[in-house]
Amino acid sequence: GNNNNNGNKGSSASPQASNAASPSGDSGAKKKFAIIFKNTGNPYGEKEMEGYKKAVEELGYEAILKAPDQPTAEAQISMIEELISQKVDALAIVANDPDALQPALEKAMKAGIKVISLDSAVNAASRLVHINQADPERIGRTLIQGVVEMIGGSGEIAILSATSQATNQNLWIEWMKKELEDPKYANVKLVKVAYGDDLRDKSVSETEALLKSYPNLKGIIAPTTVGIAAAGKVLTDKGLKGKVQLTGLGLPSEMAEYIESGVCPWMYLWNPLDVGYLSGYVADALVNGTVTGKVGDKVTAGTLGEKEVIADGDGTQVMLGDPFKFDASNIAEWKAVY
Amino acid sequence: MEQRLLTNKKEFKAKGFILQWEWLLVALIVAMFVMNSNLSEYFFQYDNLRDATMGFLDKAFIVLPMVFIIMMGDIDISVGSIIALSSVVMGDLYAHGVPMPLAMIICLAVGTLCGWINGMLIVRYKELSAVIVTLATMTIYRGIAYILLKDQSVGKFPSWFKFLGWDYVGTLPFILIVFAVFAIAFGLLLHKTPFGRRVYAIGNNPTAARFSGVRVDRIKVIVFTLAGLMSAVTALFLTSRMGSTRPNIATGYELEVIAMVVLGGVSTAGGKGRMIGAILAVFLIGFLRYGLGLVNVSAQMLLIILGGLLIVSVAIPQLKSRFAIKRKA
Amino acid sequence: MAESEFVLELKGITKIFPGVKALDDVYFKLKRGEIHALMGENGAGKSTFIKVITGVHSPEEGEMYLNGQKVAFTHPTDAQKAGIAAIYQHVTNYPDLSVTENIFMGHEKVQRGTGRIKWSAMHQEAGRLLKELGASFSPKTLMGALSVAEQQIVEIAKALSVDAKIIIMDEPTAALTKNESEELYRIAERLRDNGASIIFISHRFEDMYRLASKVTVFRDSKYIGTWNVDEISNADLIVAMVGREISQLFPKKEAQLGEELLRVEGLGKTGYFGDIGFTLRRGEILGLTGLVGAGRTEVCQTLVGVEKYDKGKVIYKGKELKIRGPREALQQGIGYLPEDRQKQGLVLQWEIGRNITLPTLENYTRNGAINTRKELEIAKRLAEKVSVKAKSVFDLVSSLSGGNQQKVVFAKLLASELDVLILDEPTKGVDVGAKSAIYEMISDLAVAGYGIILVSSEMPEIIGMCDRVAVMREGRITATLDRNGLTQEAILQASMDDSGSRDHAARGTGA
Amino acid sequence: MSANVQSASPTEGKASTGRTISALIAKFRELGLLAFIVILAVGVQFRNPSFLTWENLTDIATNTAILSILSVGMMLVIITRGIDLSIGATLAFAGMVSALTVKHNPGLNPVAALLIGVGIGIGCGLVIGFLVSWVKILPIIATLGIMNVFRGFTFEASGGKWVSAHQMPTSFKSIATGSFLGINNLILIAIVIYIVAYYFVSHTRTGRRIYAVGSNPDSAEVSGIRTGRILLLVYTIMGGLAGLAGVLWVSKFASAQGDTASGYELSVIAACVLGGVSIAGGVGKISGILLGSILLGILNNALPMINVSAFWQMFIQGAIILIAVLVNALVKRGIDRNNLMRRKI
Ligand SMILES: Nc1ncnc2c1ncn2[C@@H]1O[C@H](COP(=O)(O)OP(=O)(O)OP(=O)(O)O)[C@@H](O)[C@H]1O
Ligand SMILES: Nc1ncnc2c1ncn2[C@@H]1O[C@H](COP(=O)(O)OP(=O)(O)OP(=O)(O)O)[C@@H](O)[C@H]1O
Ligand SMILES: [Mg+2]
Ligand SMILES: [Mg+2]
Repeated sequence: GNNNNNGNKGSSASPQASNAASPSGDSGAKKKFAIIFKNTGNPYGEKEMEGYKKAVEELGYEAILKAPDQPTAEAQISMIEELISQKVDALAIVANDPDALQPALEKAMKAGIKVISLDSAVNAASRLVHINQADPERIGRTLIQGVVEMIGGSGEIAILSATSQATNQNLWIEWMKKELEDPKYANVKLVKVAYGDDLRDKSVSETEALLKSYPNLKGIIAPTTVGIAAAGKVLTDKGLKGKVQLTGLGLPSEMAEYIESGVCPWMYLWNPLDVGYLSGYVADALVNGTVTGKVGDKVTAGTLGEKEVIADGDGTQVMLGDPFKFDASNIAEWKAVY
Repeated sequence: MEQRLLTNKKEFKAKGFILQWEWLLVALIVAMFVMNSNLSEYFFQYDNLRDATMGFLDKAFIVLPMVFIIMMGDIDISVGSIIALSSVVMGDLYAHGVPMPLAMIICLAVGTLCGWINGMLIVRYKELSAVIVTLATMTIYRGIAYILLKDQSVGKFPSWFKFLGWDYVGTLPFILIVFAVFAIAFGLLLHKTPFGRRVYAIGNNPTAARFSGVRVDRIKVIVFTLAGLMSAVTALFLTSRMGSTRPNIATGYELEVIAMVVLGGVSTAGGKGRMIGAILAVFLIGFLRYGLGLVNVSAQMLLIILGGLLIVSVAIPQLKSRFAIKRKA
Repeated sequence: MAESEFVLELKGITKIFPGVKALDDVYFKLKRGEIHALMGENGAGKSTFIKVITGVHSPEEGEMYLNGQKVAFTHPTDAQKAGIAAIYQHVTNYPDLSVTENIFMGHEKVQRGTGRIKWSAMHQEAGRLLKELGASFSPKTLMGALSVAEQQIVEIAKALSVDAKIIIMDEPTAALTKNESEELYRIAERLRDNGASIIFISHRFEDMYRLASKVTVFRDSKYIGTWNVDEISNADLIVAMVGREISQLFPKKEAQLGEELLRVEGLGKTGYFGDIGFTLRRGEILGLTGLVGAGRTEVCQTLVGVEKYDKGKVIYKGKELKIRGPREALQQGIGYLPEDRQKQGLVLQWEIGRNITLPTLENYTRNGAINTRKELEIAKRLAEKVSVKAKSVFDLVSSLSGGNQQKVVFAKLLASELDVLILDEPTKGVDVGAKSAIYEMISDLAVAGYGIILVSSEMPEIIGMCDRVAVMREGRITATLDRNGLTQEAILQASMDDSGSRDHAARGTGA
Repeated sequence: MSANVQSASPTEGKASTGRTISALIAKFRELGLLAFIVILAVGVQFRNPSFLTWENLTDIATNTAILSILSVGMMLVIITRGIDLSIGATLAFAGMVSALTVKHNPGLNPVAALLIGVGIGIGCGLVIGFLVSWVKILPIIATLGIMNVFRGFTFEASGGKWVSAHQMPTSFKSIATGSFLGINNLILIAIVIYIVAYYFVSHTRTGRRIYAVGSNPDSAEVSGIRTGRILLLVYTIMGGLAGLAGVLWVSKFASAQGDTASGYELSVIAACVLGGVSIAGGVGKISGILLGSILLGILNNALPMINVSAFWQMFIQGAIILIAVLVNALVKRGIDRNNLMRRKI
């Protein structure tokens, strides 16, 4: 099962022999690697799961992809239980809540399942290792640097986030604020953090309110896919291209329109396929016992090459790399991918 | 007038016994077990089935009072928000140094208070109907939870608190035992006590009940208060399962609870249904979800299956009575 | 098309409701330009018959001819199209819509082609009809804001608004004052002179004599006969309707009047009644009569706390009583038999036994649970006491006939220890056999020392059963009459008279 | 107390003055809502001068258009004593199907896309109408089940993907962004729908019969109204409007997702309830729901603008809804009391 037909950079994979002792004991059956995304019907998540599946199948295992219909921790807990019952070997999770899954994931680990989180982390006690799409500090700082460059070094900026409960975003926003403490940003003022709740209508209202409440607003950072697309739409419709700058994190397919038109000169994201793909290899390494998830472990992740486990607060993580910059030069190529 | 009336119920019980809704549910559960066992080798295992109950029983506590509410022809869509508010209050208090047992008691008190407010508004403003009142309080209760915790989550509860949602007494899950106790208590309340009899009377004919000396308003307030209390019980177990809490927990629980009650054969037109039906429905939906989850059926298929099951289950009795009438005519 | 002599003819109509045969092989003929009275006791099947004609109910058996042509209406619109209009007994209106709309619902005036409703034309026409009926409220008023009598006027206007060949009026005068009734007579006559045929249902002989040329009588769902009004004596007509002499029907026994149980002083509820005063003694049957909508039911329900009063006081066994609700009333010893037994008296989907024990559940409760053995025992004893005809106490009350249902409601009352019984239309829609059983029961209860308030619109019942009678009109007691002064005329005078004298003058005479 | 000696017949005397007062109070309900909106607007304006600008008002109108369109359908449903919880799902399903269609046929006329959405919506509405009017399932239960089913269909149809801005032809996006005579199309469509709806409910037989069915279903049956057909019609209209709203939504936001408008039904119901539509049936005015929608629209727009903390927004909205319905109930009691006083007993 090795279908290598997407835009993932192409060197051939080298499936590792699955000779290590399997924790579930039934050596005859294929090993099962599961992933749970936040919610169903989310193209970003579909890509992340696709990357995971690709890695798992390259390695010759069976992949199980799950996502609840609502992005809630409660639903993810049920899914974790189902996977424990199925005696999967590894479980990768994109968490809807960093803490609320802890009891369930601890149970999974007690049952011998190798648990990792990717993208949206769970706390250190709930996982062996986290696959970080990009350093939150880098994301936060890069976004500020980006928007400051766009607005020419001074002026008012605002943030349009997802829900007030979104952990990833909250972490990034913290780093953005830290970056702004630097004296070189004395002329840049963060006027407001608004929450569009990842709802189209609410994100639009919030963007409009920002524009009106802060007539001198020069830039918006929207570190969320729905928010940045909604903001792009508002700026387009209001003809504010060039007057108010937009950047953030978004899906190339959703944002292609606005990057091509220049409403959003550039934005960042990582390749969700790669995040999933890397997770698959890290999970495999944990299952085979070649690594335990401690700092300094090294994982050879197929086409991505070798990655090292590094510290992350109390826990450990594997960093995919820097966020990727999408701009007019490369968006056409990427909008078809994800 | 030498009329002699029978009081021996036995000869009347036999007929209709087989056709009861509860037996249909039992048949469905058996069919579902057979199907799921065939789909997945992991389904029919004691440990798995036992642990699965821990996953779906949290909301089942609200099913119990919701049977009373729907029986009386009302509805309560604020229960999910009551869970969130009582859980957040508990978490927030604990985080501010209130001892956990006290915080838990306050959690129950907050839920009870929310339910009582619902009940009072509903009986004081009859023209509004329960849907409207609980629609408004649903927003308000969760709104308060947001005001209290903002974007924070609180957790780090004492380690024993995890016992509620995750541990066993003997080999049985604690939550299952507690649920069994509450289910029996609510079952007895509905079927054996004057209170339950009066709830049935209100469901069938509120006017006649009132004229017969049933204090309809009082019973409604009590029942909505119970719904608040049981929402808080759910909050305890859910919080324990999640190990932390935040204002957006338990969203959408109300609709799941209502769906279970309706599937359990409790008529929304009032006055029909039994506690056992709703409890069977809890296990039917719970194990069905779990079983389909074991074979990794997609979330969207689950939505379609569960929605369809609800429609079909309420349509069957309707169509049955329709055709029964036609046959008579 | 061969014109038949009869515009409407029905043959062998049978209509069965679950548990009740409401019409049993009924015949009827209506001539062109005739006003035909249809009479019979409560529950005789008159209203059901009307609904068969108008296509609301379809009969199980029988044939219907319109101008000699056989027709079968499956829907009310069929009857409307055939030129049949009806004023139904129970108001069938839309409280949230305007009077105009109520009048024209189902046959609105619309512009040809566009289908646009012609509001101004409709308002104008409605205004004209209302004026003709002597009403002065605007056709734009909301129906729900009108009094029962005003609503009745709208119902009449509704029937007039269609150019109907056959007009059916089911007790249109029941809620009307004398003047309003006169207005209605005039209109009916004019319609008749214009060639319409009218079926007129009323319990008032006066209406029949004033208007009708023919009278058809139903009894117990059966057709009894048709007579020319001037050829049948009053007494014969009553025999036809009731099946025996009235005097036999009322087995009033002399009861020993005891101490005063209840004294009501200046009781008032804004918008419903005012200045109500009467007394009730042990063993006494106090009649409360008047037109439909006079406020009797409201007064009774206030006494048991279903409704609240805002003026006056109630003195019960010498102490002022504040009634908070029916439960407290029952505990104090005041019981109420509601006028609508299906909606207010019974849980129809329940068995006889459960219905009987509902008000007194705590009497059979042990350790918080209902002791079903004891409950059933008591239910059985009471059901036998009021001689309900059924196989067992597990029969559903919905399967019982109206009379037996009413007996179950009586049994409910007897389960509590009461001193005062308020019986609101206890024989409404009850067959003759059950009726006499109920009368006997009431008499026995009075002898047993209950104080009884008997609300009834039926003159014979009031005259036959009561020791004293209070007559209500428009929310006030206009007269209180002693048994020896009790005549049909006196009661009618007090309940219908439009003159101002009704107010305080007659009150208190009999106290 | 003998004041009514002269006006013994209900057809004379003071009756009419009483009615004028109660009519006034009834009107007061809407005036009150309007006054509330005005006070709110002035208050917000005080805090943020850019509130009452032409641009912001246009924004409010554009953002409220879809909500107000849905309110029309919901009002009809509630008037017949029903409720429709499935409209969010219907909206998403219709929006998704039409977006997928234009994605694969970029040359498609936008009007055709609109029609496809409306058609899907009508189909969904017919299913619900059938369940409610023929199978006689309670509306709240039927639509609760159907909501899940349609939502599932939406996910299935999209295969977990979104349809994004660059996949939609400009012609399709300009349904929502384009304007005619300087007024945004969404606003125009809403205005047209309100005019048609106003004409429909107050000047056509069928429209009035919807009220009749809700006001008293039994009399409606007796006076020859086919109540089943009215119910079917009402849910079909609701479905059609939800379908239309789906296309407008997708076009406005230039994105179709599986979870589009999830939970939106509650906002629509709230708009109706604020506008004085009675859950008990029979009561509801076009002007009322327009004001109700506008109030919600203003709240959505104004709360962010006056810097109300995001964490207070939900509570404030809930509180305003509760206060509005309680005031409504009290006003209605006032009217009833007034009617009773009029009787002079
Ligand atoms: N829809 C119904 N379902 C069941 N029983 C009914 C129904 N309508 C009428 N009945 C029964 O049919 C019988 C005849 O009722 P109907 O209303 O025709 O009497 P009526 O002669 O008009 O009496 P009244 O003088 O009180 O108006 C009664 O026993 C009544 O209870
Ligand atoms: N549903 C109602 N809508 C409007 N007014 C009502 C309503 N019910 C009662 N009323 C008013 O209350 C007054 C008293 O009604 P009530 O039913 O007590 O009279 P009643 O003498 O018992 O008549 P009935 O013989 O019909 O029972 C009537 O004049 C009527 O105007
Ligand atoms: Mg009748
Ligand atoms: Mg009465």
